[in-house]
Amino acid sequence: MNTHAIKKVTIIAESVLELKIIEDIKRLGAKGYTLIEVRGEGTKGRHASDWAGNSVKIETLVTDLVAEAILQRMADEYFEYYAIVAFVENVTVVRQEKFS
Amino acid sequence: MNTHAIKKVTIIAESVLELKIIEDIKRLGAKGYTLIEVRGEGTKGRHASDWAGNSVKIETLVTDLVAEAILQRMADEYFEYYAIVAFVENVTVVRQEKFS
Amino acid sequence: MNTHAIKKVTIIAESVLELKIIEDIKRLGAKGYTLIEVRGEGTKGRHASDWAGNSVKIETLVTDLVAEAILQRMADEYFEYYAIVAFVENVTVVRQEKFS
Amino acid sequence: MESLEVLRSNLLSPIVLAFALGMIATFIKSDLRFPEGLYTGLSMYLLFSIGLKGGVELSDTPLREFWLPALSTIALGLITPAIAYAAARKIGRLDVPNSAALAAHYGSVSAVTFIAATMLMQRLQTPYEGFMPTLVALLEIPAILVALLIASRAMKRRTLGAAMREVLAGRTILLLLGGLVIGLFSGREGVAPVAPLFFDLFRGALTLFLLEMGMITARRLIEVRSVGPFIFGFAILAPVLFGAMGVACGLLSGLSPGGAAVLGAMAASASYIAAPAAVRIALPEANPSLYLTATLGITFPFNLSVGIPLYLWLANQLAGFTV
Amino acid sequence: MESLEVLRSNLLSPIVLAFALGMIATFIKSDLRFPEGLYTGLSMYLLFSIGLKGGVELSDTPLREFWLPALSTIALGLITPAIAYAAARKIGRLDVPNSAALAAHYGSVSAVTFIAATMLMQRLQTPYEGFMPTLVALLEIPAILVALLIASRAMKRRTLGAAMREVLAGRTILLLLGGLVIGLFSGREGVAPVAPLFFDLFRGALTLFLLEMGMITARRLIEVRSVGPFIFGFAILAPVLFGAMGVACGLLSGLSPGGAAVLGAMAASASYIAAPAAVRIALPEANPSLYLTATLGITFPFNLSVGIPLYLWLANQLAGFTV
Amino acid sequence: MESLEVLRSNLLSPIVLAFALGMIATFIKSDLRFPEGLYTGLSMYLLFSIGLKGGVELSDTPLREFWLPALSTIALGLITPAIAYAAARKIGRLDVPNSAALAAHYGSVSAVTFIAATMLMQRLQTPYEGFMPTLVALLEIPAILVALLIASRAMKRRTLGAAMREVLAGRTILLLLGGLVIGLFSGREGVAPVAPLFFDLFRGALTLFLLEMGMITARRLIEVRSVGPFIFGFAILAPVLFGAMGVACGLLSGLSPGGAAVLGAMAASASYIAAPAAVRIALPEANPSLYLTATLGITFPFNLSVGIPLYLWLANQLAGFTV
Ligand SMILES: Nc1ncnc2c1ncn2[C@@H]1O[C@H](COP(=O)(O)O)[C@@H](O)[C@H]1O
Ligand SMILES: Nc1ncnc2c1ncn2[C@@H]1O[C@H](COP(=O)(O)O)[C@@H](O)[C@H]1O
Ligand SMILES: Nc1ncnc2c1ncn2[C@@H]1O[C@H](COP(=O)(O)O)[C@@H](O)[C@H]1O
Ligand code: NA
Ligand code: NA
Ligand code: NA
Repeated sequence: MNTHAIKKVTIIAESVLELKIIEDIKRLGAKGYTLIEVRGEGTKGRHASDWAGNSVKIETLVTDLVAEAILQRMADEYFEYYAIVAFVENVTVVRQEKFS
Repeated sequence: MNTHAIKKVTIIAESVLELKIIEDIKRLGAKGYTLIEVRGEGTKGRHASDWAGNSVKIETLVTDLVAEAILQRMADEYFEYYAIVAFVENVTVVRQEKFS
Repeated sequence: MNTHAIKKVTIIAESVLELKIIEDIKRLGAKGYTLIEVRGEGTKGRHASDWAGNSVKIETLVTDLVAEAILQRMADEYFEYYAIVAFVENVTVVRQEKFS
Repeated sequence: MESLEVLRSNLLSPIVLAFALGMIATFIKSDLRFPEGLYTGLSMYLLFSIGLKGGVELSDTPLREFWLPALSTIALGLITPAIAYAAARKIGRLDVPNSAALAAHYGSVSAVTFIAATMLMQRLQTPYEGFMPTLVALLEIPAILVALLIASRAMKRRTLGAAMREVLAGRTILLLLGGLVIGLFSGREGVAPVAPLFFDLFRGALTLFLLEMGMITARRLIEVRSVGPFIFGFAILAPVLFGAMGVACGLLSGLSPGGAAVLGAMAASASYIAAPAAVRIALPEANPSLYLTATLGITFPFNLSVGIPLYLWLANQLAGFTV
Repeated sequence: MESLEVLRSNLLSPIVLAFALGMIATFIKSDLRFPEGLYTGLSMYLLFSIGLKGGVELSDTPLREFWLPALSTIALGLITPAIAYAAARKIGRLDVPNSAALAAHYGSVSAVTFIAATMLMQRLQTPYEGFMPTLVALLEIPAILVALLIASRAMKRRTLGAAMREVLAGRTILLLLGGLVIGLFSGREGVAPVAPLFFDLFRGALTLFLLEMGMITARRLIEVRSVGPFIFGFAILAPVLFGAMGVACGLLSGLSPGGAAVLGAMAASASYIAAPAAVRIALPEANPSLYLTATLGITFPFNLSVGIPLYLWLANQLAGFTV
Repeated sequence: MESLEVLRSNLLSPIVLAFALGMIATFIKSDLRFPEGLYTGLSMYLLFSIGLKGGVELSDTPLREFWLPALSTIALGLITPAIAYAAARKIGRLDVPNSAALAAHYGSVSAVTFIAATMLMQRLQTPYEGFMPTLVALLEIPAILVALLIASRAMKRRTLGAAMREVLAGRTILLLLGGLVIGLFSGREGVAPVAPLFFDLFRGALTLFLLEMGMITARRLIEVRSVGPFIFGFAILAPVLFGAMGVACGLLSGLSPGGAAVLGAMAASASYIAAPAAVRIALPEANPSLYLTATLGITFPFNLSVGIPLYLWLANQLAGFTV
């Protein structure tokens, strides 16, 4: 079976950002995403908007270039004021074309 | 501490497939799995059965061979008609024998 | 953009252990964690305390040393009697200092 | 009451208005979203409650009043999917799996449409038979099986087994039948202590459920343009035809006009809990966009708003003849 | 009834005691935690129910009794955030975003404080106007908009659009207004079948909600030390001032003493559903610890315990003058 | 009423039938599953409601009627785990942790069994003391502590601290005691506005809860073969013995036959919320399969079906002697 190396970008952010981040990643080239609600603590402690429900964790499978662009966008737009974490992993998929 | 490299296979699929996929991965040699309900969008848009509840994300730690077999099975059986995504990652564990 | 390689430790455990494990990983140097409730089966079957609610999955981004220490702690303290799985992955982040 | 007055009273009921509110919420892109599990919890509650109610009523019903309506309901469950299949193949020129998928959905029954029909009867103080919930289970099962049977014959495939299990052990039937048996065994007196939860709150719970249904429908409506004129026509005409058949069967088997109208609404409605799950497993080639847009996007709001009053009007007209 | 007796009766009500129980649960580090979604589900239920109740009452209210209280509520919604902003800037020496954030929170209204006020009136059998829930919506919207307007002017930025959408299409307003319109159209008789869920269970549901609020408040209280004396004083004095203004406005526009006290409680309360979400999007620079500790940690328990009885006492005193 | 008639009436009640339905759902591998959080939500509701009910009743009870039953309940909580431990060690030849685990479970009390007992009394119109829920808390705590104390002595280990915190700050005790105190302070009149939620819906909510319990029990029953004959015998005989002791203690301390039967059911029941969590933390070496299969798989359905009627029969027989 032919497999291909692509990237998985994971973003964990306070839930008010959900719609904005989804818009961002779609615009930057992601073809899909998967989302769950999570709880957590970070450097900002039990984060500020925990009263409003949990954080969301958004995962998206993308090409290397798109992964870089998403990370850049998160850093520029949200890292300063919001409770947010973003990281990238290498994953192997079958249908490369589905994600690029 | 001795650690070992094994595979983590992740499958995100519409929830009607839950029982069938679990059966598949057990038959192919997985010793366990972890499951959560997720939301998401993919190439099929907000996927077809979203009215019936969310998708499920199934993760299983397995040997390289089992990982390959699971990926193959997903591609053969479900990729054509169902909303489904599958990918593989490298992970490090302590107790190799627990997963093989 | 400067990126850095760090570790992601994932622990899946029966939910009675939630508070103890969070305490452990904080004490060992984790600066944050993300938690979700999951279902699953492992070598202990549908695990023993499933009546009491699900398992929890705890993910924490840490340095290599802390990752090793956490894995060691889990092995020493919980592997024998509890339904628990722990593994480590390599991830790439932007702000290394946030996690060390 | 005047027909138009009935229509107005139906449209201004809290459940129809809540449905509209849900649609608006989706159209204006509100962040309103039901918590994970509330939808499932509500639908379980509604199914179990109608089962329970039906069981209590059935415990008071002489068998002689029940067997004829039961038989004609089963007949409806056998005939309507066949008609739906033929129409989809011949008129709509759809392929086998998509035609069978439509047949399974339109042959079976939507519990919420059924409840909405009984609530209109209550509001208008039109009596109807208490054992109607029993008929829901009798209509649900054969229709899905017939449709899958047609498909498996036409496609020379044998996936019926899994799909049949799916239907019979599925939560829809389990809760409906389970509630029914509990109601039957416990009797009116035994059920009294649990009535505040299962009966008194029923209509409020339905209101919340329809708020969420409105959001789901609106998401489907957005896709209506993509399904083509046949599906659109089918999703309006099939309920009207099956509704009329249900009303006629009901009157002929001795139901009151109210009961016949409720049976009409049942026949006119399309399943969206049991059928979609069974169809997705047994007929993966069928396009979910097609059948979900038809059932959820068009037929359900049609029945809820004008369909049910129409079947009642029809039942009242025809009742004049039969008597 | 004696003022002290009113206070005692308020403190020993199930809702205030449930709130205290929630605080204790957090302080002793209990593993009590509401299931994911119960908090959201309860708050949706409460908002929709007060809307529905308000709609039914409004359907019986002559416009002539309604327009003056409505106008003065809008006036409160314009003036109180301006005062809060000025105080935060001038006295507290906070920066623009933090001052605007406080203004948005203290200008708008807490639905739970509103309900708690109406429940005290019911317990004391003090009548109040039925259309009060309508005023909640009228007070909620302008306050947030004014605050964001001030901020966007001072910061020469244009993020108002998104935040305004957030408020208007947000679930708070949608459920409140949606319930109101449904109640108005269905009328008292149409709503009767759903009353067991939306009206009879209302106070029990509030009790559960306050149990969870107690846990949230306790988590905020732990941070009180870090917010400094200005915030602490502000979180007590702003409600007292705005409460007095609300009572006065209420009496002047013709409300009964009970209604004026409820309007006072509304003006005195600080939003914690709509405002925080809008502020977090529009003013990310503002520190959530500051405004959440103030509103949830201090103002909310203050109003719940002694504030509401105080506004009622004030209303009764002032009513003597105006009559 | 005839004993057999009591048994029949018990078995055909909605709660027992719902329990059976849940078991069937699991046996036929239905896809019925309660949404995440509904189980937790229901159990929180049930615990808080019995606490509240108990508090209201206690507020009307003279201390002189209460102290003797309270003392004998505590005595039961000290003696029954010691007996269970000795039997497991001596007769069953189990190791220390597994014996202590059984002792903790069978010494403490199952809230659902308690409620089922009170519901049978209500259905049979057999009066029982209103303060019984207070006794639940008094029986729950000592039993778990005694069992853990035995274990920590035998194993020369000091993990009691964490486990004790677990029990005392755990949500079972918190909600039970919290509800009790709120009921006590608010009194019958203060609680009236929240009665529709906490009292009227109680028995319906229990029915839903037992539906889910049935599914859990069935999963445990599958493991029954693996636990061996001692556990099987223990899980039937321990409840009968402790039930008889509870009935006797109840009658001797002046309870009515109904109250004594309820106390019997409490003593006969085995905890499955507080005890398992405490035991899992304090005695990780104990095998959960053993104690959960015994308590959930055998003892709970035994008590629910024939145990409770048996304790009532016993109470009625013995009451003849004591009077
Ligand atoms: N080191 C970490 N490992 C895993 N998740 C983290 C970590 N730090 C933060 N998070 C998650 O990111 C959210 C925001 O973190 P922060 O911005 O550090 O407050 C937290 O609520 C956690 O869910
Ligand atoms: N690029 C992607 N990244 C992450 N998750 C995806 C992606 N594409 C699809 N998914 C997930 O897989 C499900 C099915 O996708 P699809 O088959 O493309 O409709 C979606 O609902 C998402 O949860
Ligand atoms: N091979 C595996 N892959 C993924 N998750 C696993 C695996 N084995 C166990 N788990 C998870 O870890 C929990 C405890 O496993 P165990 O200790 O093997 O009973 C299970 O409930 C699963 O959620
Ligand atoms: Na039909
Ligand atoms: Na205000
Ligand atoms: Na016991």
